[in-house]
Amino acid sequence: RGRAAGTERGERLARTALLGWIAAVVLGLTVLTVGSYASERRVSAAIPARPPLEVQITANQWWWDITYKNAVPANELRTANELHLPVGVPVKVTLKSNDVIHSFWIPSLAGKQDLIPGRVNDLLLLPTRTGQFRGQCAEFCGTQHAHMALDVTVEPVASFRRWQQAQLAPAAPPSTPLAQAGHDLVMSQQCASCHAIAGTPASARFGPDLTHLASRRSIAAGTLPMTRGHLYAWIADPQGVKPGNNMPYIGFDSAKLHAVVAYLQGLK
Amino acid sequence: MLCLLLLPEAALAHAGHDHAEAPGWTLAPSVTLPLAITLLLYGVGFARLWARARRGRRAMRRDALLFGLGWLVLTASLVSPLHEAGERSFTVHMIEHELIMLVATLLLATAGAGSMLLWGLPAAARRAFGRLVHARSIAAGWGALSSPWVATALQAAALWLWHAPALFDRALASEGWHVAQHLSFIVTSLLFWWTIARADARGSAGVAAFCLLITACVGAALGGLMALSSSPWYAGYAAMGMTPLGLTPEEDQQLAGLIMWIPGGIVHMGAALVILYRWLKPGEERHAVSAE
Amino acid sequence: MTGIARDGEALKGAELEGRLDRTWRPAPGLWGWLTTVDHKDIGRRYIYTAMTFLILGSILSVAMRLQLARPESGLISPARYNQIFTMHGTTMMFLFAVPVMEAAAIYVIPLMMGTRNIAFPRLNAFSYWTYLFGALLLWVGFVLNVGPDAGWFMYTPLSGPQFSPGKRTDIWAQMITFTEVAGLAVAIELTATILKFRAPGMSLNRMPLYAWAILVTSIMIILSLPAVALCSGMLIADRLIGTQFFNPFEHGDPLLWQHLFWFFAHPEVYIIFLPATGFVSQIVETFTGRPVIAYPAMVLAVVATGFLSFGVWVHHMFATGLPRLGYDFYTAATMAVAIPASIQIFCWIATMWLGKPRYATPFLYVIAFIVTFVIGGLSGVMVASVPLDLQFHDTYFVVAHFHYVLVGGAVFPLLGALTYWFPKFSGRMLSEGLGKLAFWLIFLGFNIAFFPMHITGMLGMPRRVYTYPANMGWDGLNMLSSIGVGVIVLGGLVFLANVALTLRRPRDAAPNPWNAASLEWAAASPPPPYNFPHVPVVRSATPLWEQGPLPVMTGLRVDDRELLITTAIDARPDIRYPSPEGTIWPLLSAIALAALFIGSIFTPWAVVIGLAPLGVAFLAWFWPKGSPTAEPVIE
Amino acid sequence: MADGVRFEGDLAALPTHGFGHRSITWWGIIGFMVVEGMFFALSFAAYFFILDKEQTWPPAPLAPPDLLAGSLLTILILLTEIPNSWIKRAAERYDLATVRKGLVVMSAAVIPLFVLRGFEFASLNVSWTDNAYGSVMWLLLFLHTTHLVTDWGDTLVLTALMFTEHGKEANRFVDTSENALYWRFVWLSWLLIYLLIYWVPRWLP
Repeated sequence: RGRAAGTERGERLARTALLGWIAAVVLGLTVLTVGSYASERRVSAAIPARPPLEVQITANQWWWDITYKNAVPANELRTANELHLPVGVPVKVTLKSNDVIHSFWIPSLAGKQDLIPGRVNDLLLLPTRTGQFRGQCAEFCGTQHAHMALDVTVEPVASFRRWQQAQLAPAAPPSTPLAQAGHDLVMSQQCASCHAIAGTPASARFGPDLTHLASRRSIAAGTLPMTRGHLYAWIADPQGVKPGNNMPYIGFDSAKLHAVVAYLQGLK
Repeated sequence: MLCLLLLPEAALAHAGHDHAEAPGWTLAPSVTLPLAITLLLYGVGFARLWARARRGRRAMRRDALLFGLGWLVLTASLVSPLHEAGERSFTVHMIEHELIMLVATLLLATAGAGSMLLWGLPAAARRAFGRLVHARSIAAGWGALSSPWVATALQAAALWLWHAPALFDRALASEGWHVAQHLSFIVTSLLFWWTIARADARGSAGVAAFCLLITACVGAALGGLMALSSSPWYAGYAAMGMTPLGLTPEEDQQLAGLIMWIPGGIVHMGAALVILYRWLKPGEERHAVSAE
Repeated sequence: MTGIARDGEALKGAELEGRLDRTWRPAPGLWGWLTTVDHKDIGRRYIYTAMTFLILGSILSVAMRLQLARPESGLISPARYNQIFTMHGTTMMFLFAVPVMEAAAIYVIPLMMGTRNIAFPRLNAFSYWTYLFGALLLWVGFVLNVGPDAGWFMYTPLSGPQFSPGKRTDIWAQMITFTEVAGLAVAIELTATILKFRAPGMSLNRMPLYAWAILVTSIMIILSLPAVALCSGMLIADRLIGTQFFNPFEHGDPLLWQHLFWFFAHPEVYIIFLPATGFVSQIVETFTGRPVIAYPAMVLAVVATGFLSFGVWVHHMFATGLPRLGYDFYTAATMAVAIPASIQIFCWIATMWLGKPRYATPFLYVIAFIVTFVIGGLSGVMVASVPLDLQFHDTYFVVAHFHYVLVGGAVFPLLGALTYWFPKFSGRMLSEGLGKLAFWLIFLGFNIAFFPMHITGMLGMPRRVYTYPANMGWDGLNMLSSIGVGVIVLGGLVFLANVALTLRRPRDAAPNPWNAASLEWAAASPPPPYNFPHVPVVRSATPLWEQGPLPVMTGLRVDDRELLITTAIDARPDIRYPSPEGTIWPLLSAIALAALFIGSIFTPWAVVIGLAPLGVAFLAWFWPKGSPTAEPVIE
Repeated sequence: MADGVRFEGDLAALPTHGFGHRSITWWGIIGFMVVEGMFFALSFAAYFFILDKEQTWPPAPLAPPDLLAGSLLTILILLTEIPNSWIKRAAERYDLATVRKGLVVMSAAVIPLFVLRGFEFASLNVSWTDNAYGSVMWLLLFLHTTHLVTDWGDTLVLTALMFTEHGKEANRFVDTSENALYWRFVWLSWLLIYLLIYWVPRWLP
């Protein structure tokens, strides 16, 4: 009896406490929801709706096709896998996909946003400090999802302008006989049927633009750092470096490889 | 109450119907007259029954309070500037509809106002009504209508049909159609809440909860489609451009959909939980003491 | 009515039990194994099969952790790795978690309700075989290197005809059809059993909380599984007969897949979690020696969780470019789920506080559950916020979050429940020493493996990558995670050894070794084929804690399978109902169905041709057997 | 745990069958109806989801489905409720002769529906491979056709069963009553699908 009465009392107390507990939880969640709302607004309010700079990024299995929009078509800058942004300048990134769903994510700059075939998404960015960052596809997109990175450089406006000017220039012509041989190989073999190199007959859009390949930090969407050896390895055996990717094995012998790499290294 | 009735006169004096100005009160007799008559009937009926009642005055007071609140919310949504604002913003219009279907009619239905209104009628009319109700065909029709399943289907049909672009635009364009729209929302949701309350009282709590669940889904589906849609459905609102809330027409519609979906769903879920709670309550203490 | 044997004063004790045993026992030998419709046989094999898939799924996770232990590891190729993580997710969600929760209910619920078999027992047998064939299809495919590789979520268009040619995705989608048929069948059986087969007096408000959890779960399965069945059907149609549901260039939309998929897959988390809360409630009641406090609040919390879980699927899609206005609504709705969850947690803790806890192994799992689940719940509240989620989404933070929720919230209670009901299943008590050792290894290993993932996620490591670059600050944490998985494996092995060693001992468990209060403990351990010699009667929510002998009702037939149907709410005795005999036709129907489904991967005509054998098998299944005089006849 | 048992009552006098929600069959049928209702509801949602992104519905230059076959089927399927109610009532008063007659009528009455359904597929004016609009139209019609087929199959088996000795078992009358309930679900769900396939494309601009 006595124990039963004690239990009764305890139970009543616990029930009162339960009400208090529910109230506290509801209050806490309300605060968090409002906080979430406020921070979402603060993040988006920092950026004007129509920023001066617009970059269109089209995702492909497994690389990024990047176009800096310009009212003058000749001044539209096209590059791949490396994004340069001026510090302190708001930018609108337009996101599209050519094949499957990918997700654009530069953790140091903003949250992620999906690139969905048939849809166009936007992401507003405001880089606030200079530096080199890494972006990466965040939605599983097939075999080489792991190697779909994006090099990002946030730099002062002046150096961004310099970069932009350099990138707008057509590709450097081959400077040595070896590079010339490489140039001829690139134009005559399969390379030119997928890649574009401005100022040359190569103008296909199935693969990354190579006009200023050698100026980039890495090869194959962040798979390998840009060195002569890695370029060599990549062209000799793309499926060994990044299994499953869409670059075919060409079958250059070592002399031809040397020539092609010499040409590509000149594409600063 | 009286001052509330006088207020709109004053407001009307200032507000026109130009969209650039602040929305004004709606005093069309097609709206105000039925509201006033209902209140009058209830008042008379209440006074008559109060005089006769020996016991149960507490319940009467509670019902009268519920009725009064429901009537106020209904009147506020139909007559106050909210109504006119709803002709410029879909979101505000949705708030008006939700107030009617989720708050006003719920309060009115739980107030069990039928007998009061009946007693408000003159004796002869009351007897005539009684004969009418007991006529075989009407009783059968009423029997079918008072099933929670039928009421759920009717309310769902009213909700979906009126949100078809052709019909909604018509309601926006013409006051007569607009009244018909609101009337069908009021009637179907009143019927819905009434059958739910009755099913609960008669021990069919499971049926009542299930119908609430279906209704939540029906509203959520429509609201969800609106919330996820990126094109305005209704030409009437699309033509107006930015709403007074500073939203584009598609954003206005998304917000309206969200209001139908999430707060609407919460009201239906809450009602189902209340029913369930009342049903679980008895027997709660009947645990054995642990045999240790 | 003469000549019909019934239990009662004249027929009780050993003679009754012998005659009931003859009536209810499955046929002997292999034939009996193939034809049984006893819920305990089916439930046990369902549990064994699902636990086998837990082991297989865990082996896959060990493979992944070996690959991820070091950066740029070449142990597993990307193609194989993608298959492995797809198979891990698919196996754990579709072949382990949902089936094992249904399996435990198939075994326990009829006993807990005080009846002799589940409703629709032949459907139950059919459901097991269908599940088994679907699971085998997937795993045989994987072993033959045609395992799916587009993720367990199968986002279109990656899984569509253009980007996933071959049969891999077809196998996945058809496996969904199998498990959907099986899952829905069990959900309907359990709903009917809980609502109609309860012991007299067990009104809904005296029903054990586990039964409430299973009732709500079953209804959720009924409402949500059609969504995944529909979208996997659309996917297979896109792939095989050229429909355009998800093709953005022909008016279709890849996001349609995500909406339908998450409309199922978000409630699925609660389909896994709610039965686990039921386990916890039963274990807390038994090991604190008092009922869980605030019973109505607990029931409402379960119902509200079920309801809310259908409103928040969109929070898996914050990054897809949804209209921004909705964000705060989705955030609020998602956070609202925390309210019923916290009510339950509070009630359990308060019950422990007020009761006298016994720290046996099942109770340890419950404490581990509370700790882990609260951490998982808090990280869930974090990802409910859109600005945070846009950073955490698809990173290891989310991996950590849902493993805390699913392993902490469902697997720990499941292991506790298996330990708790083991004497009922087998008639033997598991060793407490080995049980506690396994518990500590699993609990510590789990936290070593998964806690660091919160940090790797915050450091920016995305999910579903087969490797990662060095020097990102992720190396050490990944190594730690891999070590943790090793510790879990050790714990799992101890758990299995405990089971194996115990099963070799003679039976020693009493009917109610833990002094629990619910009806399954009134049956012998293990229960005979007929469960209870007489129909038990319930006078409170804790019937076995009542003083005096167990009240029972008599008068069911002994020479024929018969059980009692009661009214849905008050559980008043209503109808004596015949329960079917064992038969081979559910198995043959499942084989016919499997032939149809698997054939349809290769040609749509298999659907047409396969209908004939299926029709014959169903006809033979449903056609009444025996002479009609066995039942009352209307003349 | 208490030892022994105490006899509290006897169940021998209980009936062995009951109609409606007293019957387990009813609960099974309701369960399957909810499952299939969800299939329909989600297909409707998919329909509207695809519709929402379109400028015109059906997408230009497609024409909406022709009305004749579908409307005839709608009228006919509503008329089948007459024999259906007749069977249900007869079953609930154990009138075997009427049930037998009714089931034969019902089995025959469904056949013209299949003929009309064939014409319906032909009058959609779109193939399932053309675009997502075509796919979702075919999906709706296909889903409903599977219900026609399964319920017709049930009815045929039940008809055969009722002409055997098993037709006299009380629980077969329950089965007959529940089969009639399921048919109501089949035609009720058709009314919504009819609106979606034939009228929504006409109502929308």
